[in-house]
Amino acid sequence: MADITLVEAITQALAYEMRKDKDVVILGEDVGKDGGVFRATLGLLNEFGPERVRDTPLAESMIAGLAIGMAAQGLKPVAEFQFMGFIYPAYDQIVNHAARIRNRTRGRLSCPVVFRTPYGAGIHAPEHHSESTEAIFAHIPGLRVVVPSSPARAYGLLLASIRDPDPVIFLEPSRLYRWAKQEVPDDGKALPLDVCFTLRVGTDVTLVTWGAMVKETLAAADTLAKQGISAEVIDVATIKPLDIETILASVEKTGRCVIIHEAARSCGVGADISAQIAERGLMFLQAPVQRVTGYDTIVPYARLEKLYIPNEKQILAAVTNVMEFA
Amino acid sequence: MADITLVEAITQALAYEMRKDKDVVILGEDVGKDGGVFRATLGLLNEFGPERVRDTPLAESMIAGLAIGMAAQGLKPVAEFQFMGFIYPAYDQIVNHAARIRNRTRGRLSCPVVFRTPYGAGIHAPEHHSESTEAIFAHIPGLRVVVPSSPARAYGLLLASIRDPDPVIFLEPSRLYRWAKQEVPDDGKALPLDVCFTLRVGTDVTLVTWGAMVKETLAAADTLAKQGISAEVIDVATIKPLDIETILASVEKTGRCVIIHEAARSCGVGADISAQIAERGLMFLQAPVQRVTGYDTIVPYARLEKLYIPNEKQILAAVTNVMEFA
Amino acid sequence: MNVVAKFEIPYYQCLDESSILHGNLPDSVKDTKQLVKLYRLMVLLRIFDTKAIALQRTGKLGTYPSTRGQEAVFVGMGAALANDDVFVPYYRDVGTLIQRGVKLSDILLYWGGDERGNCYHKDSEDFPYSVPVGSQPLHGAGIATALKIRGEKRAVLVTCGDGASSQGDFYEALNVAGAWKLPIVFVVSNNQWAISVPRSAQSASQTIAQKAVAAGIEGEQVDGNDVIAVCDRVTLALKKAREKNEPVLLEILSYRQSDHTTADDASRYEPQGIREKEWLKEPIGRMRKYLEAAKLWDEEKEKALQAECSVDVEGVVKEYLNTPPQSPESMFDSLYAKLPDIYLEQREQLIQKEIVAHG
Amino acid sequence: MNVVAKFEIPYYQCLDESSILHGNLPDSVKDTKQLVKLYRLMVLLRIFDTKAIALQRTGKLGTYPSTRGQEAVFVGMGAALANDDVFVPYYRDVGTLIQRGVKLSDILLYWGGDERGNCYHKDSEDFPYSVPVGSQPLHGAGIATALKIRGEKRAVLVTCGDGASSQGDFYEALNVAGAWKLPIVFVVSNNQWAISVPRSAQSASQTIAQKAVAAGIEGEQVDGNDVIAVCDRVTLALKKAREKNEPVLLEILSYRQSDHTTADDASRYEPQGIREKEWLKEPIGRMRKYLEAAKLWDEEKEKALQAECSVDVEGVVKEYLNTPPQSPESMFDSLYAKLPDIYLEQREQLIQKEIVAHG
Ligand SMILES: Cc1ncc(C[n+]2csc(CCOP(=O)(O)OP(=O)(O)O)c2C)c(N)n1
Ligand SMILES: Cc1ncc(C[n+]2csc(CCOP(=O)(O)OP(=O)(O)O)c2C)c(N)n1
Ligand SMILES: [Mg+2]
Ligand SMILES: [Mg+2]
Repeated sequence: MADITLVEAITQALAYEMRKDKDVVILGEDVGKDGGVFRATLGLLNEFGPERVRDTPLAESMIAGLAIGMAAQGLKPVAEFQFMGFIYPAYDQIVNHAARIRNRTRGRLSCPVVFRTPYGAGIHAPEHHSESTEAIFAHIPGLRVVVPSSPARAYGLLLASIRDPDPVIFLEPSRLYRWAKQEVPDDGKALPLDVCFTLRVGTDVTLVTWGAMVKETLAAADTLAKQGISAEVIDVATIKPLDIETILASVEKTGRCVIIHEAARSCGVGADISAQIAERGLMFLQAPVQRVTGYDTIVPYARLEKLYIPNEKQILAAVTNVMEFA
Repeated sequence: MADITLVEAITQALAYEMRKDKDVVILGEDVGKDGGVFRATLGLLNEFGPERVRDTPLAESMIAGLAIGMAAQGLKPVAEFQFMGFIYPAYDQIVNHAARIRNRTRGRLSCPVVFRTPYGAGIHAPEHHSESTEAIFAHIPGLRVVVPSSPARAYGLLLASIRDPDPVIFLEPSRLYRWAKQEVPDDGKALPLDVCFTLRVGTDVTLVTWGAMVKETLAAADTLAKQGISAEVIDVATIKPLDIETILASVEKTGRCVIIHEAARSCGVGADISAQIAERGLMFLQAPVQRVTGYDTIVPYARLEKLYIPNEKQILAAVTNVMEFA
Repeated sequence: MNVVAKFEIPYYQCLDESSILHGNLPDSVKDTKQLVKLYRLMVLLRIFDTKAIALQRTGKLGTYPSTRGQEAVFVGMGAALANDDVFVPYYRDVGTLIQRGVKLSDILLYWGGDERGNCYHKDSEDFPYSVPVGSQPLHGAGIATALKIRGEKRAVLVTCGDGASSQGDFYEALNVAGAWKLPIVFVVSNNQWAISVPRSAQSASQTIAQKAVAAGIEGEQVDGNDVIAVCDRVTLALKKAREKNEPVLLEILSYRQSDHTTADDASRYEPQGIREKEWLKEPIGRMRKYLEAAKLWDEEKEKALQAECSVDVEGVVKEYLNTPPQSPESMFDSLYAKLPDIYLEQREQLIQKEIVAHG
Repeated sequence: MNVVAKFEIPYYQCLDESSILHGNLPDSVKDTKQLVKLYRLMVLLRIFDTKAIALQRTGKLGTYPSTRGQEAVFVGMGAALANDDVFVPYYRDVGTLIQRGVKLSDILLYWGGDERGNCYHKDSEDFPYSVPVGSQPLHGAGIATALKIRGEKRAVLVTCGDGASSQGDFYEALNVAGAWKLPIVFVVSNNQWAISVPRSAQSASQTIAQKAVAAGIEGEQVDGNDVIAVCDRVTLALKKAREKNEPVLLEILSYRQSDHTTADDASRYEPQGIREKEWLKEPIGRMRKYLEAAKLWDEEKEKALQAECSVDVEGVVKEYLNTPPQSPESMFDSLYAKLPDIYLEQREQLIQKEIVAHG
């Protein structure tokens, strides 16, 4: 079996589930012949035809609104937004309807939609192509927010998201789309939607992260290992609902925690994790939790974007801080 | 001088600034003859005419987009959304444009708009009329987020917001619109946009809150005083940028902190405040910071909404927790 | 200069302002039983409406939007729908909903602030009221997409007000319905007002029907005080949608003979005299006069009907007022198919809060 | 059935596919200097375009959207604008921008990933490129509202693509422009594609021009390979906007003779042969043939122009490549009029980060 990239794992999961379940339908801009601007839906039009792989007119609120109606009829739409910066016109439909239809009807109707979109900076694209605003969905009751960071997790979490009976915001770190390859058996096995993944076991410090920052965080853990510091690395992966127990258990063990995310700092998801640790873990914290995050500024155009994204050095500096805290 | 309500203070501020500055223009649904569904713009059409008090077609993205264009021309639009639950169609225009025009043009163009909207639950209105989603704006660089909680602060903060050269999300707690009256001199004096208001000075515990929850929090402080507990009450008022220094100074003094907000708990603004206290104030914390918040659920329809909103008892229980922590 | 495209917007009316029928009764409303049924429903609606407003005034109901003057619109639409069509209403509709098997007591429950008013019957595929103005046409288009993918010969009927026709979502829905040839009928119930904003201030378009032109679909105006025309045009449009996947936009013209809702006071902005003038076209009187002329109705029947409706509505109110409250934790119980564990603690706290509050 | 409204969509062309002028030269383009200027600009644009693509291919520029085939659209519009009108472009426009005093090197700077490409000259009131498709018509309407409130006799020109015409914001902007009688001209540059989605899949409307009907404003189609017609129709529309506050929607028809951007590969979806067929209508050759027939142009002039443009473009590229980088803290320095104190620490950290990275 050949190794595949994260974006290929997405395609593989879509194809698997479409073969298995005729209710799965894809819609979005350029998802058909073009296979999507990142080729995530490559080949699906050929295999499943234009009824199930639907190029839409150019309107994001429409994409979300259609998906909601389709889902209420029992279809399982997978809607693609071309970049996260273009999901905002759909925010009303997602927040006011997708997240609420089940509750509004006390369970009579439901909204099993997956809203997929590439996310994050680092691919030298124009403005609005670099957003990491998972927090604006993580705050909304009724939604799930999922962020894969490896081909295998992309495959398993996307399957789970499609099968989940509720709306899922599925954020694909575009910087990782073709970063690392991995063997991903096409076995249709889903991963759980509310459990963090512990990528490295460690004893001295807990590094909590998700999305593309998993890359820098793992690199930092490697460097730390060489320095004799044993870092536990947790990929949150399911931002909402958030599996705080796994994180707390780890921090109880290590006594130290650094949270790393690419999104702007203020009111980012890192704040919520930090707050929960502070509320429930104050007793075993040996140093204040540190956040390494994007700045509270607009992601700059391509030339400066690298400076925006947190890097390994920043993570190491934060770890040094928590290790040396007295 | 007669005492006035919060909503009357809004009207007074609007009228004051429109008299002083001909560039101030109001737009929104029903802001004209009707004076707005809460009467916040009452009488303004008569005084300033239909060019400056503009009833719009029914479209929120349009309201925001128009305001952005008007502001780039040097007007100072005050745009009203009828309820916060209807601001979401404008989210794209606010986040992708209002918040970014200055940065995008390196300061050549700017966006001095105030986006006003009633906010919060507790007025027995239908679905979508009870939102407290300040966090989805507090996360966005380039915006300011302001929440008044008394007639005087409504007046002074609205004046400051209109005069501010950048976009401000101005959230008016509808539950407080006609709650308490106060004398508010029409002197055109603005209040600062990035300083918390310490409403009560205290020594034992810091209660941090904003918006309609100021009401329950002050009541709790009264009760605590009777029990011999001296609570410092901080009305954050300017959610973004957040004046963490005032909060930290208070917590340094009291050693204990409870944060109270109406919005859903996960990724609410309270999380960010708690995280910042944990990062910078761990040394002087005598108990974990507690959050008393709305639940992670959709604000229920009128019959159950009272149960949704945090009450004084919950605040007192949290204070007991932090006081008894050992 | 060449002309590359031409369009016309038709207007339909059967029963004119003086209750004179122009042409024959259309096929869909030929049956005299059907005629009487439409009339009876309109009367029921008005009696219910009056009662609902009274309930609100006495603190027994929340904000409520009256249907007064728009009875023909909602009743006519409801009669045109087939059982297995899917209906996507906006908040002002009672007349279609009751023909969809929704209990009047559920409608009161909804406006009384209880989500269970949206439960309808278990098998209903209809959407509940959607409060955000203009958001529902896209849901309708999505449902129609599903029906078409499955090759079912069913149609969707989605409604909104004239104000809603200014929302981007409205146009996006028309546009995709045209592009995808969806089995859907869009109805704009043009009652001339969006709260205080008159129709003329919403748009410079001479008609709302012509907004269909932007999407390359058919648009027509219908007299909304004429229940026969409404029922017929909606029937034909649904047939077209079902059989040919041709979407249609119907602008149905009437007048809001009330405040926007019980929270509104139209005297602040409604010019004097209009309402009275428009009342002359009002749908119930118009139909009654026609039925009486056709010897299908008389004073006695009217009295009996009024009495019957009043009794029915009293029953409905009783049912509504006697509905046991929802449990506090119902707030969590339909949030997800299965509530994620991390929210269980909050759910428990909520139950405790309720006990403390009443304990 | 009565007809309550009727509409026609006209189509305008001056110079046909064979470079034959139908009728007289319109007033706005009568001047031979003007004719030659339009031609020269189109040639400059194409040479610049070729160069920009080459820069991208060699890693010296980011993603870039070609204007190939659409030169007449952008050049014609730019020539029609008055200096004190306000222009709101979308990302594909170079030809109007250069007539607004924007340096070609700034356009490269923008696509090279540097915000300073949006600075233009200090006094410019024009908007920069807006990437979110369909978002800019509302900004244009807002600007037009400001101009009208102030009673200034200026107009706004706002542009977008055919794909953008499916966005709700687009319709909302047309609608308010009609309702408020705003001094604005909307141009849809219909290049037949929105990335891989053909015009026919965007909408069932026979023309995009007819979307104006929804807003009760005028709409017309213009041959976008005919720079004379483009310049004239935009000139007249702007005049109408300025003088009578009558908004107009112009659909300008051409063909995208390129990939969507350098990140795209149109061979994946563009049917074979279309591009070549459409090339026969291409604007530059068409205009050259006309100018030559009118003895306003010849081979020698062409050679000189080509050489001149190449030199100019080389200069522009040099200027672009030699632009010193922005400081890291520029990321914060235009975020607010005055950066709130609480962000100063982050700004400082950023400066340190840069020093560490390069130290
Ligand atoms: C998106 C949104 N914006 C604003 C409101 C507040 N609002 C409720 S009804 C209404 C007017 C709607 O008018 P129209 O569409 O004509 O329907 P009608 O009520 O007249 O039947 C408004 C502005 C809302 N519910 N949703
Ligand atoms: C809101 C939004 N959605 C999606 C995109 C991605 N995107 C960029 S250009 C484009 C196609 C635009 O087509 P059209 O409007 O016809 O303009 P053209 O590029 O053909 O000139 C798309 C989908 C975007 N930039 N903005
Ligand atoms: Mg209306
Ligand atoms: Mg195009």
